[in-house]
Amino acid sequence: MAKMTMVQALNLALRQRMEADDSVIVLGEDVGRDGGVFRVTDGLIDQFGENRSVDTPLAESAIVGMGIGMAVFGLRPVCEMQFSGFSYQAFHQIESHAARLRRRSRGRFTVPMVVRAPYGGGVRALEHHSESREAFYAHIPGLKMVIPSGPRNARALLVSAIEDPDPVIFFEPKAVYRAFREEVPEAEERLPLSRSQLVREGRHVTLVAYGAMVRPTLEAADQLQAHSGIEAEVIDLLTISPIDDELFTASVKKTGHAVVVHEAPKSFGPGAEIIARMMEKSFYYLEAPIIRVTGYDTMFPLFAREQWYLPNARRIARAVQETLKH
Amino acid sequence: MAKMTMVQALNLALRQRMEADDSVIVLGEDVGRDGGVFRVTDGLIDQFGENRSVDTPLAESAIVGMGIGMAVFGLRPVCEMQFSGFSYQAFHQIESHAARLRRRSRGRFTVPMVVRAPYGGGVRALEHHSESREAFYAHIPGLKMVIPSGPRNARALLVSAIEDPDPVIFFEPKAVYRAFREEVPEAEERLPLSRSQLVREGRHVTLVAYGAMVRPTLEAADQLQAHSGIEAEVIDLLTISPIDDELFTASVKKTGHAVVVHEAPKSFGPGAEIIARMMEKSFYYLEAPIIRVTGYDTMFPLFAREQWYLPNARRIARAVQETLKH
Amino acid sequence: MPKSELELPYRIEVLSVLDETGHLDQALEPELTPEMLPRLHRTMLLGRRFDERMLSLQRQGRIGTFPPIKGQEASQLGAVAALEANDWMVPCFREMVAQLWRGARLENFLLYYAGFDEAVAIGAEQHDLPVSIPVASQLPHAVGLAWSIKYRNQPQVAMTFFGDGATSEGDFHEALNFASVFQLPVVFVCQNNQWAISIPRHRQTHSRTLAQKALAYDMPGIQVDGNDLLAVFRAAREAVERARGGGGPTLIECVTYRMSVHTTADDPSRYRTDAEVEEWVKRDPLERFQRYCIDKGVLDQTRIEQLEQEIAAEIQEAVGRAEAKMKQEPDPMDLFEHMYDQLPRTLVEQREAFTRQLAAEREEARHG
Amino acid sequence: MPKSELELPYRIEVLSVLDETGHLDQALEPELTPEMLPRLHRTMLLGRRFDERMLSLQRQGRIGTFPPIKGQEASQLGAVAALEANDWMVPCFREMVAQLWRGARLENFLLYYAGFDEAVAIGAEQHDLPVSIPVASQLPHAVGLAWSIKYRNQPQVAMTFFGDGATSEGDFHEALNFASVFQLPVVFVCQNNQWAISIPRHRQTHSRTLAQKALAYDMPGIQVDGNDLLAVFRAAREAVERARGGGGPTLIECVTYRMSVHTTADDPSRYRTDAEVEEWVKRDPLERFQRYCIDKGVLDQTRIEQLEQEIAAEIQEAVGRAEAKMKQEPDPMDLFEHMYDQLPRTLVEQREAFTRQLAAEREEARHG
Ligand SMILES: Cc1ncc(C[n+]2csc(CCOP(=O)(O)OP(=O)(O)O)c2C)c(N)n1
Ligand SMILES: Cc1ncc(C[n+]2csc(CCOP(=O)(O)OP(=O)(O)O)c2C)c(N)n1
Ligand SMILES: [Mg+2]
Ligand SMILES: [Mg+2]
Repeated sequence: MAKMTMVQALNLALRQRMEADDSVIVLGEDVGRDGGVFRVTDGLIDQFGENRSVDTPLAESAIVGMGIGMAVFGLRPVCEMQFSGFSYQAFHQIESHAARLRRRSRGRFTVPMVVRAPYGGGVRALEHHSESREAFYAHIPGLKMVIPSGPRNARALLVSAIEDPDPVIFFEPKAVYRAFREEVPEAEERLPLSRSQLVREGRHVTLVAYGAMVRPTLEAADQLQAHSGIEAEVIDLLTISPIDDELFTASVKKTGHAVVVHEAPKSFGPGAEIIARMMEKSFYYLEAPIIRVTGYDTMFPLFAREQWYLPNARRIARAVQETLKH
Repeated sequence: MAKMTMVQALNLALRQRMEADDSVIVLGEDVGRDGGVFRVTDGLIDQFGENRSVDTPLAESAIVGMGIGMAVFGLRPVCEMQFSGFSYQAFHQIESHAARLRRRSRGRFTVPMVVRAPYGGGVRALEHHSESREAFYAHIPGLKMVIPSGPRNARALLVSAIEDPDPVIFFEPKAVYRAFREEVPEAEERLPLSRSQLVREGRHVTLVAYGAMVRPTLEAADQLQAHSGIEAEVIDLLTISPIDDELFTASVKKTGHAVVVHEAPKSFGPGAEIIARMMEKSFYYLEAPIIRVTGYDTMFPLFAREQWYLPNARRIARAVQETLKH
Repeated sequence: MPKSELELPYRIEVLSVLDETGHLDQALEPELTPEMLPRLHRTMLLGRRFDERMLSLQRQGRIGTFPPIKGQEASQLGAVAALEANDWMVPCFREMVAQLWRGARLENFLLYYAGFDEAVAIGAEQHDLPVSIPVASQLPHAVGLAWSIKYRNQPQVAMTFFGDGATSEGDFHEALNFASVFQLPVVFVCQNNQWAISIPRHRQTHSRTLAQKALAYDMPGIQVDGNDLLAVFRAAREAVERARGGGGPTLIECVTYRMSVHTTADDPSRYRTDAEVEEWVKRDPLERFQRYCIDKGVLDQTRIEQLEQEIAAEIQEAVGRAEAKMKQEPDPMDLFEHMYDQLPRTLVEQREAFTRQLAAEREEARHG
Repeated sequence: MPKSELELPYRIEVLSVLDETGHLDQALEPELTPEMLPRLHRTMLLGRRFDERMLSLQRQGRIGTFPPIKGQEASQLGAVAALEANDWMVPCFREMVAQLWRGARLENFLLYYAGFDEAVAIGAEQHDLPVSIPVASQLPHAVGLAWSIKYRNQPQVAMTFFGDGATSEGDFHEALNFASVFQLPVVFVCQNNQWAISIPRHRQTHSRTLAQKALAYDMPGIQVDGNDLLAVFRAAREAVERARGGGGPTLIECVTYRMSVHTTADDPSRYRTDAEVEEWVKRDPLERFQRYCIDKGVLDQTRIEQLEQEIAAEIQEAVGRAEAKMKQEPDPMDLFEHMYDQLPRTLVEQREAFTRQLAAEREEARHG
């Protein structure tokens, strides 16, 4: 076991999968010699050569499109989009092909491809480098949309994503990349791409979060407990889509109250789906309106203002108090 | 007043706006000589010439990107995407530029552009020609996302969209294009891009729909009234985003029950947002879980099966009965 | 030499072997084996007749919208004839006869255009991707296949088809660039049929040829008479051999013509003249190749008549089989098939709800 | 001639006027007025010094990530010098000195890279689009501007900038194709600085030049020595004049070099050698142009020293102004500005909630 950052843990996941399976190929802009602009693919070119850690020309549609061809052939491409804000150039490849080839060929061809992309704010970045638009991908049938929250689950989820027979969009929270370390065992771990996790037990309110928002949510839970004796249950989604609604509907049945947290803009964001499912499946247990603590329906500001855009522990705690007032 | 199909009504809107304002330019694939594959732009090239009804090469990103440049210059481009399923090739232009140039230039440049696209199923079409993915665009701050439901409101909304100082994504329900006629006055009408409409009053349940789903929803309401005396209130959203939640939250406060209808896949679809807002704003009035009647989280099937994919009056009526059971 | 001209070692070749007057350039004549010639001719004729039949079925409302291929038979067949069975073929949506050559079944076309998802089944041995409708978006897939072929040291190539209109899409450019940077075994076959729905070739791009777009990537580009099966085959074989030999990608522009409608939803009278079509009818690829086969002695009038009968029967049987299937109600539960390797719980629930709904509807129907 | 070569009337010119040894080709020397020369030189020097200053501010943590321009000054300035003020300029993200020439203010660069949205304000008279970060995506905007110019019969042109990496994106291809089909007054200026982050030019595309990509669209393409301001200016002026005269678009490839890091987040030692950089330092565009100005008699050593002082002071003042602003807390309410012409109700509500939240937080802060 070693203490690792999320970047190191992701790197470990890639390295071990590449060692185990020569059909795993990493490709994208600057993933080879440079090791990726965040160094997630660091060293892979030295160990596996430039045919396994492939520096491509600057063209996202071709990166994903080529990945699709590779996957159809039988390889396991792991495409990197340098930032999730540049994955839109490949949107049609993802929507119209990656998600559909299985059905379009009645199962003859599948797309066991991972599209990795750093997402989210909090790292003082330029425009287009801070957005959280996982909802776009979560709304595409045929895909899986995964977002880890810490080094250890990032590694386990990436291993599972690479092994998954279906295309997985894998957003990595930049704000967590180097924010803290966790013990990550050397032996490969896996997490199912269909399960959220209970990360804190509580009986007064259910908090649902994922990615970089898990930490401020836990912080809020701690503060609430310390200052007001409120015991918040915290659920980390891990997989955004297909969504696991069992855990959070069970939790809200227990607590009767919920707050949903994400960085993405509020309207038509993932929080709406979570609320709709709590409504559908735990309506009679709800004691108060469910509150969303999210990004605003605005452009992500340049970084001098990002602290106001991003949900933080204070905003989350206040929302909890608000919903418990009812 | 003349009885018109939606195609004719949209054509009228374009023609009159082009007559009134020489900065209105229609552009896209086959919009000129061919008059558009659905004939929405029929005859415009004869009346206004090929500089106003511009046949472009086959490249959606360039169509929208060129439209952005035209809008920045001061023109009012109306871009056509031949089908909404091919708008993804332009997704980055819409997300990263059309929606952002106002803020990115502190108001110096604006993008008064309309992107029109036929969407939705029910017309026995090929793959990619039946999808409803308005949620993608509804989740982008800076855009407006509009979907008319009949000839008369289509005309009025398109006039408003063209005059709007901000970019508008305008989805046209193919299934309605020629399905029925309505009186459309010769004089230009407008509808605000911020208001939904009450299309049927009722006191037992609130039905929210838009686009091609308004008709089966009304049909269900009629059946429910006729067979069970259930009085359903029906709301036509018209503008999906920024969403108008006043009318439907007021309605659900009255009825205590709601069913939301759309063709789009269920998960992370527009229905979730509507439910989340009913939850946030009318929670204490709700008497039963709100039900979604939507497309499934699957690929839109080829047309032999589309009747099973698409919501219809029967499914909607059954959902109403279900929610009223509670 | 501060202002100089760059010596670019590029050239675009133009190839024609058997011209529209029937003149054959023997020096360029490719050796097609005595088995190949009649097979090619038969497939071409089958493609033509089947296309005609689909058109009439569509006009009668027995199938839905489809894109006819009339006029492009040589262009498609000449190209795929240069492939081995386990080479990869990545079609667009107008390669019916090329797909037939590669083993596709007639009734699947009918079922596909009648809206039956079942029709897209692809045999376990087939190396053919399904139809791809978003224009040009399939090109990067061929590049990915070719990349994998190279990575796995396979003696294969990938060939992909697209139209003149497709050359305007970003994906065309990105795919050719990738193929050339990685020097991949892929052949890009452009079916320049002069029209992209209503947009004529000269409004699609301002370049004199489409083949010359290869120069942007230092890739060999060749323009061939697409109504001349021999020329297309010769160019394709050269490209396939180069690709297989490690020589990298090629762009082939087949100059042909869409003699029919874009799709059956299209009305070409809005944008093109009959006179133009007439001109191209004179260059009909089927007639030209048929004449050649007769000259070669592998075909004669009697055999052609016999063939026509065989083909008519073959088509008739396929129509029969397809219509029999169309009459059966498709299984609604198929909506949920082939979405994921393991159906996720959200979809299991939706499927269950759907099952209940169907049962309720059947119940209702029974009780009026 | 069944197999023939197409006579393509294409050529790619290569232009250099003042070479790295200082040799001047007088026949090609553009006439730059005696006012232009010192203005150009001053801006070039300002750009260089400001770039250096930004780098040190960034290293000290006083501004965030930014992309230095060092080495590309001639390439940028030579191009925009050929524009009139009301021609449109559509930048990428590495055109600081071109933007300075066009009237941008030093402190706005500092504020922008310090994350202040206010800094993107553009004067009502300026015809300059804001920085565009998604690679190549701004090219279609220049095409749209040029389309509008032609439609409105304006005596303007549009010029857009992008890197060597940008030529791989689909948007590059689509934009050039549209520009050429519609024969628009637009000049595409490629800053081939040899690197796209860690990807060297020869791995970005397999073509010998980037200029030759113009051949795909029958568009004039020219490769110029991008470290030679005179050559860039000459090529740009020719292209601008052709565009203004109705002659359509041009692609200019400026061969230059990114002497510094990609952005301040980048570590080039991972992928390129110092020796390579050294080679290019010898071709420094600033020194070359400075020497030329001295030879022309519009500059001497005393004036240069004076200029250095002026510029240092100018930068110092700008840094002072910018840092004063940075010290003030930015207005949080700005989040909701410039989103729509009229703030929709959903956003009014969000803004109100945000106001309440801020008030509550201030309250909390006051009471501990
Ligand atoms: C990305 C995309 N945009 C638009 C369409 C609609 N469309 C279908 S075919 C076609 C024209 C294609 O022209 P071309 O590439 O020349 O092929 P052809 O139809 O002539 O075989 C268009 C615009 C599409 N299928 N995909
Ligand atoms: C669409 C897109 N993909 C990726 C990036 C990340 N990125 C920023 S600059 C850059 C390299 C650009 O290279 P080039 O076009 O040569 O311009 P240069 O940086 O050399 O000036 C990349 C990959 C981006 N900004 N946009
Ligand atoms: Mg065509
Ligand atoms: Mg570069």
